Amino acid sequence: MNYDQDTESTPGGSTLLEMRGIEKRFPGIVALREVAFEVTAGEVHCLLGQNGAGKSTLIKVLAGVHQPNEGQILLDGKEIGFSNPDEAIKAGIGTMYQELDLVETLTVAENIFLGHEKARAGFSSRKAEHRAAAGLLTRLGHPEILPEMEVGELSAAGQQIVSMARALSRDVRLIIMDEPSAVLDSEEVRNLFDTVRFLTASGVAVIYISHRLEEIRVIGDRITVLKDGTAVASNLLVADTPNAELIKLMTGRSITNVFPALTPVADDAAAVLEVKDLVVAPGNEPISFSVAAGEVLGLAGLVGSGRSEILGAIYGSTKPVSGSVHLDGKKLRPGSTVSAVNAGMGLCPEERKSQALLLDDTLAANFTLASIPRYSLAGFTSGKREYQASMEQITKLELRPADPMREARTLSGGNQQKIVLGRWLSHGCRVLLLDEPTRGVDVGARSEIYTLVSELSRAGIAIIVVSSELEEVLGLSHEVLVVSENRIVHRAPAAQMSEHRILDLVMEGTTL
Amino acid sequence: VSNAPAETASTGAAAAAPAAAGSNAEAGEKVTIGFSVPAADHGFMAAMTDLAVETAKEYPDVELKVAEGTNDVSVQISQVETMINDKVDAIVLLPFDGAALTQVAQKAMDAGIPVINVDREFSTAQSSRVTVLGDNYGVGVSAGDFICNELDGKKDAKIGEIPGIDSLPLTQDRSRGFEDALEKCGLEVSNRVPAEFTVESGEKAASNLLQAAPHLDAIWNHDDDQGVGVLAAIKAADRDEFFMVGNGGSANMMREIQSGDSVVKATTVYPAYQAADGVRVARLVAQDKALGDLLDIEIPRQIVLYAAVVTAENVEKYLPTAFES
Amino acid sequence: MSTTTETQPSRTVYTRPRRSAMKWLLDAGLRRNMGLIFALLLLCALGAFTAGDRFADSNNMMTIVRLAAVTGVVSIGATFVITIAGIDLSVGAILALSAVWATTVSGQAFAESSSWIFMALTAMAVGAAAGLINGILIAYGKVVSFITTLAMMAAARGLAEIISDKKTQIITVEPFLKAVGGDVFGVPVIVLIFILVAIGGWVLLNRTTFGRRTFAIGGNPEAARLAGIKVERHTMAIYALAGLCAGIGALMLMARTTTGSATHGTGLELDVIAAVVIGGTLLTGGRGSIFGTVLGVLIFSTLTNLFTLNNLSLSVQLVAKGAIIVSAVLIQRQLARRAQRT
Amino acid sequence: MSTTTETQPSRTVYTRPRRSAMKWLLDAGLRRNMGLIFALLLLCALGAFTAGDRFADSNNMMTIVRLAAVTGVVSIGATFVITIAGIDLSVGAILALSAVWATTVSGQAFAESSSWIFMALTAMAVGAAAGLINGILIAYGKVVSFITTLAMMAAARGLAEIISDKKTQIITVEPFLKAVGGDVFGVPVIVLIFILVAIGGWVLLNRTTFGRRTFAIGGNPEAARLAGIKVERHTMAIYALAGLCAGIGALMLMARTTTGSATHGTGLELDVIAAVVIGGTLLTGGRGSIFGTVLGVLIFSTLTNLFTLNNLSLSVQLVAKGAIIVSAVLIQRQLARRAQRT
Ligand SMILES: Nc1ncnc2c1ncn2[C@@H]1O[C@H](COP(=O)(O)OP(=O)(O)OP(=O)(O)O)[C@@H](O)[C@H]1O
Ligand SMILES: Nc1ncnc2c1ncn2[C@@H]1O[C@H](COP(=O)(O)OP(=O)(O)OP(=O)(O)O)[C@@H](O)[C@H]1O
Ligand SMILES: [Mg+2]
Ligand SMILES: [Mg+2]
Repeated sequence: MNYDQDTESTPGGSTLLEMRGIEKRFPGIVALREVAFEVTAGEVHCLLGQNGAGKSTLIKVLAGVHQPNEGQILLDGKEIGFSNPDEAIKAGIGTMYQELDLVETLTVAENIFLGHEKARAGFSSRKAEHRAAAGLLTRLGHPEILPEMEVGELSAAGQQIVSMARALSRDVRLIIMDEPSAVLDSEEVRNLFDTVRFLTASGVAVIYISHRLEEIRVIGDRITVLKDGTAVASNLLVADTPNAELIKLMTGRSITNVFPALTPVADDAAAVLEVKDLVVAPGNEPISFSVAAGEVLGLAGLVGSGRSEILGAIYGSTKPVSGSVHLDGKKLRPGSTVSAVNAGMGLCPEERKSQALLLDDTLAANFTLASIPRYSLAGFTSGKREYQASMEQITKLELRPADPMREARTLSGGNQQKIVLGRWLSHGCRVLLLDEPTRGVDVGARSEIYTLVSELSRAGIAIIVVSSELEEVLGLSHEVLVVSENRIVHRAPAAQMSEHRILDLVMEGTTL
Repeated sequence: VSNAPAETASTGAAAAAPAAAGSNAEAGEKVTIGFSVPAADHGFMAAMTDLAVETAKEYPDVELKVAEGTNDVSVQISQVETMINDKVDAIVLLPFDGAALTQVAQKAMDAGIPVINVDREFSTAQSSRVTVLGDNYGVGVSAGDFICNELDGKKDAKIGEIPGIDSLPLTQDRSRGFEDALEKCGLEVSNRVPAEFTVESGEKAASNLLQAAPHLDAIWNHDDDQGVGVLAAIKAADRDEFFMVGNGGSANMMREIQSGDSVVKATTVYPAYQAADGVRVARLVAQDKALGDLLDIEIPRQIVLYAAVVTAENVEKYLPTAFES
Repeated sequence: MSTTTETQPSRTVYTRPRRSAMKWLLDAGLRRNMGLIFALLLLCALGAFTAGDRFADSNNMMTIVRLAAVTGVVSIGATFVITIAGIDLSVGAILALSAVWATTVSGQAFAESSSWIFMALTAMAVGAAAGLINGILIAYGKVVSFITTLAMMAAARGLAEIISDKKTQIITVEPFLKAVGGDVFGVPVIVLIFILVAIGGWVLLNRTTFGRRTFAIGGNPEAARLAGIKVERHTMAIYALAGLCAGIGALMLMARTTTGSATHGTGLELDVIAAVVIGGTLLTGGRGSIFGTVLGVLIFSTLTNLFTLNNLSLSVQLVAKGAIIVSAVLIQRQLARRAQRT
Repeated sequence: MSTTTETQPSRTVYTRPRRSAMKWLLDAGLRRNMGLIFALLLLCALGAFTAGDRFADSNNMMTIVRLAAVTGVVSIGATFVITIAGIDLSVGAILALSAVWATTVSGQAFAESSSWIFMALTAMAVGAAAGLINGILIAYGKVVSFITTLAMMAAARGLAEIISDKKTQIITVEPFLKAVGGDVFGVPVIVLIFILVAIGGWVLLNRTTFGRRTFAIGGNPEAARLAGIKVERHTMAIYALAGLCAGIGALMLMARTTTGSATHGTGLELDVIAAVVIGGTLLTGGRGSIFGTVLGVLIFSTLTNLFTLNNLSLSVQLVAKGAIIVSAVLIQRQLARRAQRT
């Protein structure tokens, strides 16, 4: 990736924050064990680790969300403890949580100033808030996000921007960013980095969590690596630590070849999925394309270009205006997910929490959701079969902890993503639609997923991949569709495309 | 009813004097009486319950087991079942719905426990040993007759009626009596808005009724407790072109009648001491005694209480016996 | 065909760690409902202490269960509704409508000339039909369940009054009373019906695809829809089921009271929701426990029985009831927390 | 749409399409309640058509509002509770308790010898205190609101009965009746109180920090907590507020009926929740509309008035009520959908 290289030297500021011997236990699991961690003023300290390593837990301890079972937190050398988030905020610690922490029914400005409203004698001053919110958003490069918009109407990326604005709306000395880039595209990540640099220049410390090592290279100063709840390496200098070593530290093995070689699609392969003159939303151009058995088709485009909407219309989760979708030559009922699933289609939606998971139910129940009848006899469910299927997926996807009876809610973000994939893998489909399949997934699991995709394609399954990481789209697909403003502007074999070419095509397609 | 004169017997704690009841008042063998009533969700029912409990306290030989007041027939049935299991000596039952409680009452009778049915009648007479009732049909007739009299042949008179809970048989009986009496003098009810026996519902029903009928000549209100609310509504609407007849015989209404400047001209006495009388009768039945003033050595099968009409003329006589709702 | 088998020829067999039947039982039911069981036992102890033999008497126990039966059956249906984060305020009114419909003169005449079964079937059919209307409006009309069932509550009650002319309908079909109102081996038939419905409900919710889908829809309706579950149809079916349970409740109450009346089931909706919620089913959906519901119903009916046996004033009973409900839940939470810690 | 004149292409992509500020305003207030306003107007038209002058009469209009006033005030408090996804079943019982407490003999004697204001203050204080107990149990005891307020409903009603000895307490403090029961420029004081509380409630919910946090807690309590809001304290305050509103309702009802009674407010809880929900406040929290609640209350009270003017039997009223509620909501949805399309 071509982010601007960070030329700043590592600041030798004073230690702002120190965590010592932190231990955090949840029922049945020790999430953190004797973790030591320190941040100096003005640095970007990166926290790395596999899914479930304990990164989010550590920063939640710091933000006052969780109380540690053991250990101390020192701010400016003085021991403090936060019994609730309010105290952490007051101490100057701002947090952007991994799972977006916004109130969808409130407006952008209301969310930004939630908890520290601009008010006179209890009466909120909407004008002042709107003005300040608009200022913050413009500074972040997004004047088009209006303060009076309801947050629920924003895309995930838009919500991430609002979350950022909120963190900046307070006087902070330390900002924690838990996977902020997961829902952003490269353009936007660059924007984010500009903000981070601006902050560190003024002495604010940043804790940055991400699974994308390239980003660490660009923005990070020092690195702490967590593995299974313990800090296996602390305060590594970014400049001195190669990626291979980081991966080794995180996963305990080395991963070299990220994208497995693709098996070419046979020339006579039959088209499994045919999309004919599909008009996704009123005013859109009709789109048509087909995907052959064993073919992987990538949809490339910027955030909000309409890729998810296209998937939704194909899958029937939204009803298209006109046009049709055929699977193996059979026309699907428009706007019916039942018809799509029955015909052998599966979708991993982009927002796992709200669209895919039964958070309060077991992993097993989540795995089998799409194929309940398969694990039952004459309407009666069979626990044994479910267990078998669940364990297979858990093993295959290296899910941690490997317990099918655990509640989905207690899993880390990346592991939750794997559950959704596992659901369709165990269901078995003719066509698989993957919307941001590696969002929040760690390096190790990511390469597993890539391998899986290629295996599936070899087995003759047609796959459509949507990803905001162009590298991923290019590496995974046979063919790439470039989408811009709800239109397909180009189709070409992936081998003939590059990240630059795609961005150029997107720009061309953008009506200025 | 009891051997005491009606007036004194009815006031419960205030005036009741078991001593006056001759030998029946003397403590007999100890008896346990089960008592089950609908929820005290309106003043009259509450007064009825309380008088019964007070009455029981006067007799050292009576232990009254009061079940939670309920409007759920299923719960009430279970209460009676519990009393049967509990082998009480008699049961005083004021059923939420007479017909629905008939079977379980029969079961009690079959188990040798006499049941005293109060206020709302069972569907078969054999299911109770004694039935103590207010004269609901009679109350309606009295009110109707009084209104006919007062209006004195006025044709096309507009008559309003504010009944209580409409699905109770006793309400239906009252309305039937009222209709029948009015018919005799060629009148009919022009507006009818049911309330729910509470002050609040009375006020609400009356407010709407007064809007629905811009002119009225008379109102019959089925219950003196909801009547307090009805009066409040009448005052708020500033209306006085009509007169009102109540029912129940609460002290409030009687004081209104007495004051002379109220729209309330009369009320019929629908005794709140029915249940209290039920308890007394139950005691006698359980102790195998008779009503002292009758030759009959058994307690009569049915006791229908007299529905007197209280007006400005005789209010002095009734006021001391009235219940405070 | 799962792709797993195709791409991976050798298939590992995973065996579920064996849980002894005892432990399973503990886990599935007892553990989670420990607090409730404790509360119920506490009430029983209180009963035995204050009313001695009279409480512990087997007849008395049967009385408690008999009282619980009608509310219980209706609550089983409501457990499904609440598990999908819905609410049904109309069960009491539907019960009345079913009872009245089945006991109208012509209906009874027909039942007398043919079989009493028709009376029972009528009650159940009317209940299911009313529930179905709720379901259609909620699932396809997208009217929130609170409003829909509030409207049904008014309409069904009104219709019951119209049909019965507000008169209590006395049941004259003796075979019906014998069959539903009778005993089998000393156990009242309505208690048997309760047990059957409870077991049926438990199996349906915990052991069938229907139940699995119910939990899924309650937990995350969007996820269920995207996984190809027919959310609308299922929702509709659940309200029809709740209506059916109200219909069954109607025929039990008919047998118990030997009447059909438009006042049957007044206020039942609140008792039912209270029992279900006390039983641990979340109003926000996704979690539901039939066993908990049964315990909840039993707690309330034991409470009534306790009050009847002892001689508290009516008002004090109300205050005590409030205090007991809150304490029961607080104890339940405390125990659950301790259980989690170990 | 604002276009950025920076180096990037204009990226309006983070937002879903495209609403102008004007349209937004329309949406926020009128548009959202369009269906309700429409339903109310329809009812009025029906009234004018069937009952002519008697309906359109200004006295009659005032009667409708006067009858709506008590339910209205209590519903304003309940709107806050439901906005945070809670429920309060105890408002009716709290109202009774407040009314009875304020009208006991000693209380009235004191009021008579000092000022009637004390009577009013007593009612409000009792209401707020009972609400506070609800709030503490819900916020800190973590007992679900349904159960807590169900228990309070029983306990408060029982206590009211004990205090009043189940007797209707007639208010003898004339100044009180004059002040609260009287008129100001031809407008009944209780209507004025209703208007004041409604305006106060609207301002509190939509224009203050308190209201903002209320929406936040209702929309996403976890996010609210992460933003440093003291969720527990706020929740407690909201239930106390609902109790206070019940207390105000009590003194209004005291003036209306000239009594305090333990039977006051029977069944009020359901009317209140119905009005709030019809008014567009979501039971799942996060959205609440005071204006909608006021419309909801007026719709129900107009409905009753309409039925009475037309001399309909209560049974038919019930059926019609059910049908009208569902149709109103269906119309509302239809209008909302059309509004969205344009
Ligand atoms: N509330 C909870 N209850 C029980 N277990 C929890 C809870 N929160 C986290 N865990 C467990 O703690 C461990 C660490 O989780 P955490 O969310 O910190 O991982 P993470 O490093 O942030 O992973 P990811 O990269 O996937 O976000 C996981 O095993 C997770 O299942
Ligand atoms: N349910 C919806 N209602 C209104 N607008 C929507 C909805 N879903 C998406 N949009 C808007 O439609 C456009 C396309 O969004 P879509 O989610 O399909 O884009 P995308 O390319 O998948 O980007 P992302 O990576 O953000 O998901 C965006 O402007 C988005 O805000
Ligand atoms: Mg994490
Ligand atoms: Mg997308």
